Amino acid sequence: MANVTLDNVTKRYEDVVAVDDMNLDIRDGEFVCLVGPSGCGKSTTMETIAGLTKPTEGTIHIGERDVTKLPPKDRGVAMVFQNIALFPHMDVYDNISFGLRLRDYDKEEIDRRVERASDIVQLEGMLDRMPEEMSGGQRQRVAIARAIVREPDVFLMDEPLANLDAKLRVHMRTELQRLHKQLDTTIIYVTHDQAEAMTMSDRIAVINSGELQQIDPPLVCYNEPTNRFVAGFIGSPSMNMVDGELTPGGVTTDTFEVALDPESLSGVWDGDPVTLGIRPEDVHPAEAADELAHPTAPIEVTTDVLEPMGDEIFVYLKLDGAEADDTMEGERSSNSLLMSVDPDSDIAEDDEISVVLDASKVHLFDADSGDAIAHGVVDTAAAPAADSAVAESEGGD
Amino acid sequence: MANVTLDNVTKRYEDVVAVDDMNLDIRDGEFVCLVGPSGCGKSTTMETIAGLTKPTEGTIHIGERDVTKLPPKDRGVAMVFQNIALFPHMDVYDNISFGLRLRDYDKEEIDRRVERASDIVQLEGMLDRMPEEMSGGQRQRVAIARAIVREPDVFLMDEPLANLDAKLRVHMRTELQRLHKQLDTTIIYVTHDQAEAMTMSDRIAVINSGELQQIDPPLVCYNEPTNRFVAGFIGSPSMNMVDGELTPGGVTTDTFEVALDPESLSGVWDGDPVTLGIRPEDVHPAEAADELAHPTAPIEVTTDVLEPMGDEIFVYLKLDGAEADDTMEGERSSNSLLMSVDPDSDIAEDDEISVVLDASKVHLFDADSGDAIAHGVVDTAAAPAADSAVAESEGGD
Amino acid sequence: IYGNSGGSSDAVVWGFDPTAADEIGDDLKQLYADNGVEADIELRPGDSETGARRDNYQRLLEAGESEPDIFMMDNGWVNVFIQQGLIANLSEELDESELQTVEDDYFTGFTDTARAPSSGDLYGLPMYPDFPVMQYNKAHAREAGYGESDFETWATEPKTWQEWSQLTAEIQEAADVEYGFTTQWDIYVGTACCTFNEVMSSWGGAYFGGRDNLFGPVGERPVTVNEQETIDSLRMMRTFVDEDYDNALEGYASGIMPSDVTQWVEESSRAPMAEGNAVMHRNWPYAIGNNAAEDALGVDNYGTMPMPYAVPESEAAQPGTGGTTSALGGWHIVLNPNSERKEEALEVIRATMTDEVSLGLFELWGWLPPKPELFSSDRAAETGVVGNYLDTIRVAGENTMPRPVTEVWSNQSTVIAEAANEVVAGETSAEQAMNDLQSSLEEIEQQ
Amino acid sequence: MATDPDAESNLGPLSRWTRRVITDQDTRDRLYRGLFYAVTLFFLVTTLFPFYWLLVLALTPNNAILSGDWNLPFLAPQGFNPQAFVEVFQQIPFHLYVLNSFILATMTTIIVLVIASLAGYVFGRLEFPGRGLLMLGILMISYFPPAAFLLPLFDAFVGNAIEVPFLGIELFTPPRLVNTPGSMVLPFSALFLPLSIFILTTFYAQIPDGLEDAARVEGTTRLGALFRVIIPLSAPGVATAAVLTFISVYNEYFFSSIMSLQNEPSEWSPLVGGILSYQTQYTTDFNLMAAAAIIGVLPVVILVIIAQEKIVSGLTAGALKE
Amino acid sequence: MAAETQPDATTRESRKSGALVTLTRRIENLGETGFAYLLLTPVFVLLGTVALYPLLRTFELSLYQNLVGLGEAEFVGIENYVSLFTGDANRWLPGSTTFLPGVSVNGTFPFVHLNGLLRSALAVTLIFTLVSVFFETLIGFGQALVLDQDFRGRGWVRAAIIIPWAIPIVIQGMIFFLMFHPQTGFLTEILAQWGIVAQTNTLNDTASSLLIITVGDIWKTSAFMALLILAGLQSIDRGLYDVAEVAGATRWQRFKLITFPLILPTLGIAILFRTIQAMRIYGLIDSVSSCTVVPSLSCMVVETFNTQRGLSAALAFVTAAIIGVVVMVVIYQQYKSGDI
Ligand SMILES: Nc1ncnc2c1ncn2[C@@H]1O[C@H](COP(=O)(O)OP(=O)(O)OP(=O)(O)O)[C@@H](O)[C@H]1O
Ligand SMILES: Nc1ncnc2c1ncn2[C@@H]1O[C@H](COP(=O)(O)OP(=O)(O)OP(=O)(O)O)[C@@H](O)[C@H]1O
Ligand SMILES: [Mg+2]
Ligand SMILES: [Mg+2]
Repeated sequence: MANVTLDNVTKRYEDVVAVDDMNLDIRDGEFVCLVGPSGCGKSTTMETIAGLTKPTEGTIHIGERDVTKLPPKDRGVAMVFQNIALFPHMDVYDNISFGLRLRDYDKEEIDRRVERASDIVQLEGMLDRMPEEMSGGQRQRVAIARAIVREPDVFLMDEPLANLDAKLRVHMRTELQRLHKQLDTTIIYVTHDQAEAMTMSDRIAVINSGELQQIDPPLVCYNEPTNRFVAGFIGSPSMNMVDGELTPGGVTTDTFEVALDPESLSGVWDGDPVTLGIRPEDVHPAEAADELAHPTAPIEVTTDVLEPMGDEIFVYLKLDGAEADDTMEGERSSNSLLMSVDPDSDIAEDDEISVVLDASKVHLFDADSGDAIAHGVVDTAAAPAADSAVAESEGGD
Repeated sequence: MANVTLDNVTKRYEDVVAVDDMNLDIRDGEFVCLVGPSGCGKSTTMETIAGLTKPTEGTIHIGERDVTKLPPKDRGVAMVFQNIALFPHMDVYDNISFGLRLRDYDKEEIDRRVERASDIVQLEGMLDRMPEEMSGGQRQRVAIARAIVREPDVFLMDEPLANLDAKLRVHMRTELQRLHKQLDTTIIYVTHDQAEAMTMSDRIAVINSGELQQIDPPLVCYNEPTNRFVAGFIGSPSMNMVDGELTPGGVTTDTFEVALDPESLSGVWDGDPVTLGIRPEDVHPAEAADELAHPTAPIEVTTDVLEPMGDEIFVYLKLDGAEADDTMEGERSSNSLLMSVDPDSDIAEDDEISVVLDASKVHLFDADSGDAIAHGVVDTAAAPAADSAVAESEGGD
Repeated sequence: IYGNSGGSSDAVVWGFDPTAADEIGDDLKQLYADNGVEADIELRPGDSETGARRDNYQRLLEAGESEPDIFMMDNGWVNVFIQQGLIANLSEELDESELQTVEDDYFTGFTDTARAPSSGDLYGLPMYPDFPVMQYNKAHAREAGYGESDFETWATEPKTWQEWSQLTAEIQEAADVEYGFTTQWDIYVGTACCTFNEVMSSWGGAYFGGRDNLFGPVGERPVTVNEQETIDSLRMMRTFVDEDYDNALEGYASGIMPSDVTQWVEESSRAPMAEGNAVMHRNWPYAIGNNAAEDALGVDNYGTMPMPYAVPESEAAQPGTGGTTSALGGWHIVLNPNSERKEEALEVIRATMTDEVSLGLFELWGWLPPKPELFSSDRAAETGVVGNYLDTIRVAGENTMPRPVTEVWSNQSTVIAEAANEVVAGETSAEQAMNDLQSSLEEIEQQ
Repeated sequence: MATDPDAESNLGPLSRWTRRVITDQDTRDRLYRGLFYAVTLFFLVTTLFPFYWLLVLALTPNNAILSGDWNLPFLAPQGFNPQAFVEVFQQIPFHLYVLNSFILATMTTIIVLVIASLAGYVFGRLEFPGRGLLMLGILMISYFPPAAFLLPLFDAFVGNAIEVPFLGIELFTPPRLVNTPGSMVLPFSALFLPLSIFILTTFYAQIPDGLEDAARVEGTTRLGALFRVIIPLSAPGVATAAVLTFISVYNEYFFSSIMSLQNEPSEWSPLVGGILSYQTQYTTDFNLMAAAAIIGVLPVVILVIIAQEKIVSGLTAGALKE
Repeated sequence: MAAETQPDATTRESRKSGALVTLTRRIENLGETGFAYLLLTPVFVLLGTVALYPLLRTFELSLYQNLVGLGEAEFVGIENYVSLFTGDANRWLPGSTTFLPGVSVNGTFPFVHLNGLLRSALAVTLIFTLVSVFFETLIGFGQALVLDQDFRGRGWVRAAIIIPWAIPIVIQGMIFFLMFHPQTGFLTEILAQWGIVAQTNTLNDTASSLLIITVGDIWKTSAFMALLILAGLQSIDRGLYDVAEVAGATRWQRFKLITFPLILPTLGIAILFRTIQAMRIYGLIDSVSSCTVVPSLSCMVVETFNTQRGLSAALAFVTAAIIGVVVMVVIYQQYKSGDI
């Protein structure tokens, strides 16, 4: 049993609250990704779980045990450190086998495990290298191998794939998932890679400024973010956010209107300022409107920059009639939209086109608190399709 | 003038050739991304340009000067190190201003520049922190700021955004591009992030095992990879590769056939073993065949795993009739295909469906050498659309 | 590794001279055994540096150690150990007759250094005395026209400093030798106890008002260094060094002594003599043994004479001084009051009193007998190199001036040495130096 | 760009500028190398000259030393008497003295390193109340002249009762330690401990926390991390502390001359005791002392050469990304 | 698989020794402070018995007089201490040594005159310390920088530079004593020509002897500095130099901005302990010259040890106190940089 429970964990440094009253309940064998902006407290959370940092307040349980005061070695965790932290005086073999040697495994068992781990991270034949003779990615792989040979109850992985190339990363992702299944261990995983978070995790925990924002299965976080922060943070490129105001007929922004059924919303009233969120892939050229079940009325825009990504093109759109864009190219403000289109589209820069939004994918947030009001509230005129109230984050999975 | 030229640069460590006879000609003001698998020699290349490593053979020019023997300080380069390497005894301000203080800038100028740089990397208010009091991402941002205050002739950036979250990464990407335009400096940039490479660079240099594979604008690399390696490396998830053999009517694999016009290909003959490459986004459900100008004949497949990414779903397809898949889940072998579909698609696991390939997006590689034979050679029956011979990589841009 | 180093556990342990213990240890034990000592003797070598050995013994005795049972102690420190109550009173341990023998047959001046000044009790048995003499190079003297008959007279008849200095200058010139006179005048205990003490006494001077006050009582005796005789003695020494000395003594030869003497101790002053580069040399008998040895200058070329003097005893300003004067060196045997083998230890001490042992020690290691009469014995005269010079040594032994050892002596000796050295080095005038020394000594006396 | 003062040198014809920098660089390099060798030579001459003088003394027959005619610039032995190196062993069992010192130094070094490592870890890596005061207290031990410890220790080591200071109450009677290594190793350890503690404290403090963390997560205790990671990575500091302690003890004489009641190898008299045996009341065999000193120095030099490999092998490269 | 994990964490170790495991666990579970004090126990035990106890006893002695010699030991309180500063104790010091230098004020420049500066144990000690530590630091630093370089034969140069430190003090004394001895002193004449040392009676001349002793000390103990500084240099992450070089730092700037601040803690320790050692100088003085000629504080302790033991003990404590005051400066530096 290795569920990991954080109760009201707070970690304060002199003038910084790195972790703020964190409650996490990670089930045995679960794969949880921690995501959040740089400096939000992910690593600190991991360190408190590992026992490297004593929380200022709160308790931590692993399995049934209260481990808050237990030293790291008795917590049965293995960790891949964000800063890699190889032992510079040991070669790769010694680094990987360090934990096993501490536990007096016999030589053969160690050899067997090291070999398997180095296979997994594709470092065969490098076992006698010293850390300083390796590339950044190779070092990171040693760090991963060092953790996985241990086969502990809980894995803590702090951006373990950050320095690996895409291909290797996909490979490692698969390997980690297999390992997870095989060992049935709990894995807590920090990543900045959306793909990793989406594909690997049972649940994603979104943290901001030390506070837990949402912990839910990936698609729930993607489709039903509890607040503006989560919405903006999950998904790359991030969700378009346009400020507006609730009207009886829907939402009105400076430049366009979206017809909605405000009646179906609770707790908000006409005239309340709201933020409308729509993901780039839910913005479509007007021609495609009929493919959508719930298109909004066309919105006039001028294309700005095009970013071809190979498999898609990101199109920056200036909302016509909006005040002159005072943010700089590439950064998005409330009066521009980002649209993702097929690489074959014949859109060019500075075209005047019209686009529609997929109304069933529109998110509404309270402009003040940022809390989600609704996801996919479709036009009253249309059939009430897959609308849903705000998913309670506690109810996830 | 700060073009950077590497002539036959080779760097050998005792038993490793880290850089193998590299020829690079980077133009003044160009933004070049170095990409390649972990350990392929990217950092080593950067280090030889910076002067931290003396090449075993070859010469390096920056501008008109032969800098091969010049110490780093006389080369006019600034570098973001892969291992960050902040000065542990200096606070953030001192770290960032280090290069300026060396040159006796006056206090105000230093303050001004440090402030601007710390704004860019969003570290305002952290200037008096010590490195040990910062998170991984914050440290990396200090390292970036330390380089950008310098305004040198050449920037060398070794995975500068690896530890930043997606949002910040997008922000930094834009800032770096602006800086690039503003200062008109040459930037050489190592990244493992496809989006970065695609959006930021004028050209991408793909390196494998210390050897330069291709240096071309991003879309050329994406659409016309010179060889199987580049094709597989650029694009995420990577290109599907299926082994087959050239027939008079096209390419035959174990499980399906693609009609092509082999006549238009030079240097290959009937019966030659080839590899057929097709990107996940160019695999479509058979229903969508009519939207394509050059669909292939339908191919019978069974869906395997689904990976919902939020904005798309990756579908792993088992080619019917292929031998039992002996690689593991998630990893792709020659008898499986990956397809990317809309998140709204109603495909489920273990469906039996048929798919078509976009024949105009099919790549052919020599199975032995891996060199590209052709890109987008369409069926002879159809109108000869946008086919093209292998683009000479020298001719890029 | 070195488990039981103690040897046989019931042996009398004797704190001994390290070199001698090493070289003649077995013979010495035999000597004692032959003279009736039944107990085993274990020689325990002390530090070769006497100061360190003294400190070591002081610590052992203060800590109440029972071993060594008996110690060899320099006559220069015995007094301090007596004052501190660290060693056994032999007057209580020895028979009346034995005490009487010591009283009658030994060099009195030497024995006095083993007595408590206040009570006169005996705390150490004189083992061997040591008297410096003036040594000279006969070969050089011959070049100046002197012969055996002169040498014979010189051997026992002291000269005045004046005569002697002229003689030295004459020989130096005739033989064209680098140095006339070599002696020791470094800032060290030897200058205070011995060389300066000798010169001063031979001028009729004394540190503390004469012989009676040598061993105290501290604070109640006069300090008499700022007196003309003492000042003159220093002026003389300076005159020997410096040919341009403003304050030179009339009639004394100048330039016969190198300025190096102010940094010389025994060995460094002996080296030029051994090389034949000096005419006169003041040193202890060990130097005779070395310099007159076969492989050195040889007995034929090496002579001795009593120390010269300036003022006869009768005219001395301070009581008990004047005339030829030799400083007093030598060692006593003392008994550890904590000894667990006191009887056996006393047996050794008693054996040491026999003439057999005294002469035996002389034969074995050149340690002079503590009784004057033994000097004239044939057996002594036949012994080694030094046996040839006993005439002079005996004269010296009868004209000794002990150092004024009290509990404040070690402080006083450094001030004295410093002052004497300064004058001969020409850094201070003799008057000034003695004036300062007077007040320093008075201050120390007023403890 | 234009504000970069470096760029000012861009003025003027580029080719000339390039050439100048290149030649300049070469000249600078050559100048630097020349200077470096000059400095090295200077250090070699100044440190070796007195040692050479010692060698000359050893080779000169003793009676020629004080009568010798020593003159610069070329200081040659007066006569040639390598016999001294043999005589050193003939007069006394000098090798036993060397062995004693070696054993004492080794024991002390081990004790000091172990205890100082623990303390260095505590002071260098832990935060706790009283840390500063304790360090100061330990440092203060070394303010005192060794003589200040002497008498009470000697008293205790000969087996006299320990008394409570000022009260005179006897506590217990310690075992008699004089003439055993214990009586020397104990005071040496105490006296050389502060230096090692301070050295190790600075070095241990410099090891990044990340590495200790990694070791602890891997399953070591804090002490395990100390011995497996921190100490190996502080090799230069540890080796230096060891060398300094070892040499100090190896050459120590103050305590050993007192705790060894006789200057005898069997009573653990050390190297310097042996060297001083060539002195007698009046005579000093300078040549033997010199020869003995040279012989005595050799083991240390060899040891130092070995330990130096550690001193110059500090490696934290490649450990951390930060 | 999780079953395979079990044997490692708990059972394996507990099979080794249950008690040991409980103990280590108990130790690990101690708070930071408890753990710290536990690890310091050996230090406390060793220093307590072998250092603190004797010091207390010695302090006790320092309150008595007449411990050696006739008469009862007499409790005098702090009189021994007071007498040092009033000059009453001077008569117990060897030769014409005083404890404090005399101070007089008169109208001629520089108005305040320190009389008999070189006769004062305090002044001599301070002068010696200042000069020797200064030059040792400088030379040791230079040597360490040389040894830090990679060049052929560096092992030999290293050994050569360390040799002086490996030479016992008596021999060091002998070397310098014989360099200036009347017969063997080949240096006296040359240096005397330049007025650097006295022509005659060189080793009995305080200024000359002090100079010779200082040089001798610098010769020997620069190696101490060099060793420590070298170790400091070696512990610097070479990667930082790469960064600095790319940032454009010249050799000097790299030294000033990277090397120097990073070895400052080590340098501080080196200077701290050298200062302490220098202020306790005794052996070299004793073997080159004598305590009468070059009076140092430790000399005074030793010289009075057998005659005025109470005073000697007081002198030891006063010496320690003076050292404490002097090194405060260094300690303060360390404190500021967070090393204490
Ligand atoms: N000091 C060294 N000694 C031996 N081999 C080395 C050394 N430094 C690097 N290498 C090897 O050289 C190759 C290239 O290393 P480099 O650091 O350039 O890789 P990279 O492309 O930057 O990889 P990554 O993406 O993992 O950082 C690697 O295989 C590495 O193991
Ligand atoms: N020792 C420290 N002293 C003061 N503040 C600290 C310390 N360590 C971390 N912090 C602060 O605590 C916050 C959380 O840090 P943490 O390392 O947990 O961030 P993170 O989520 O891992 O960020 P990243 O993605 O950049 O690694 C940061 O703002 C950081 O600056
Ligand atoms: Mg982090
Ligand atoms: Mg790299």
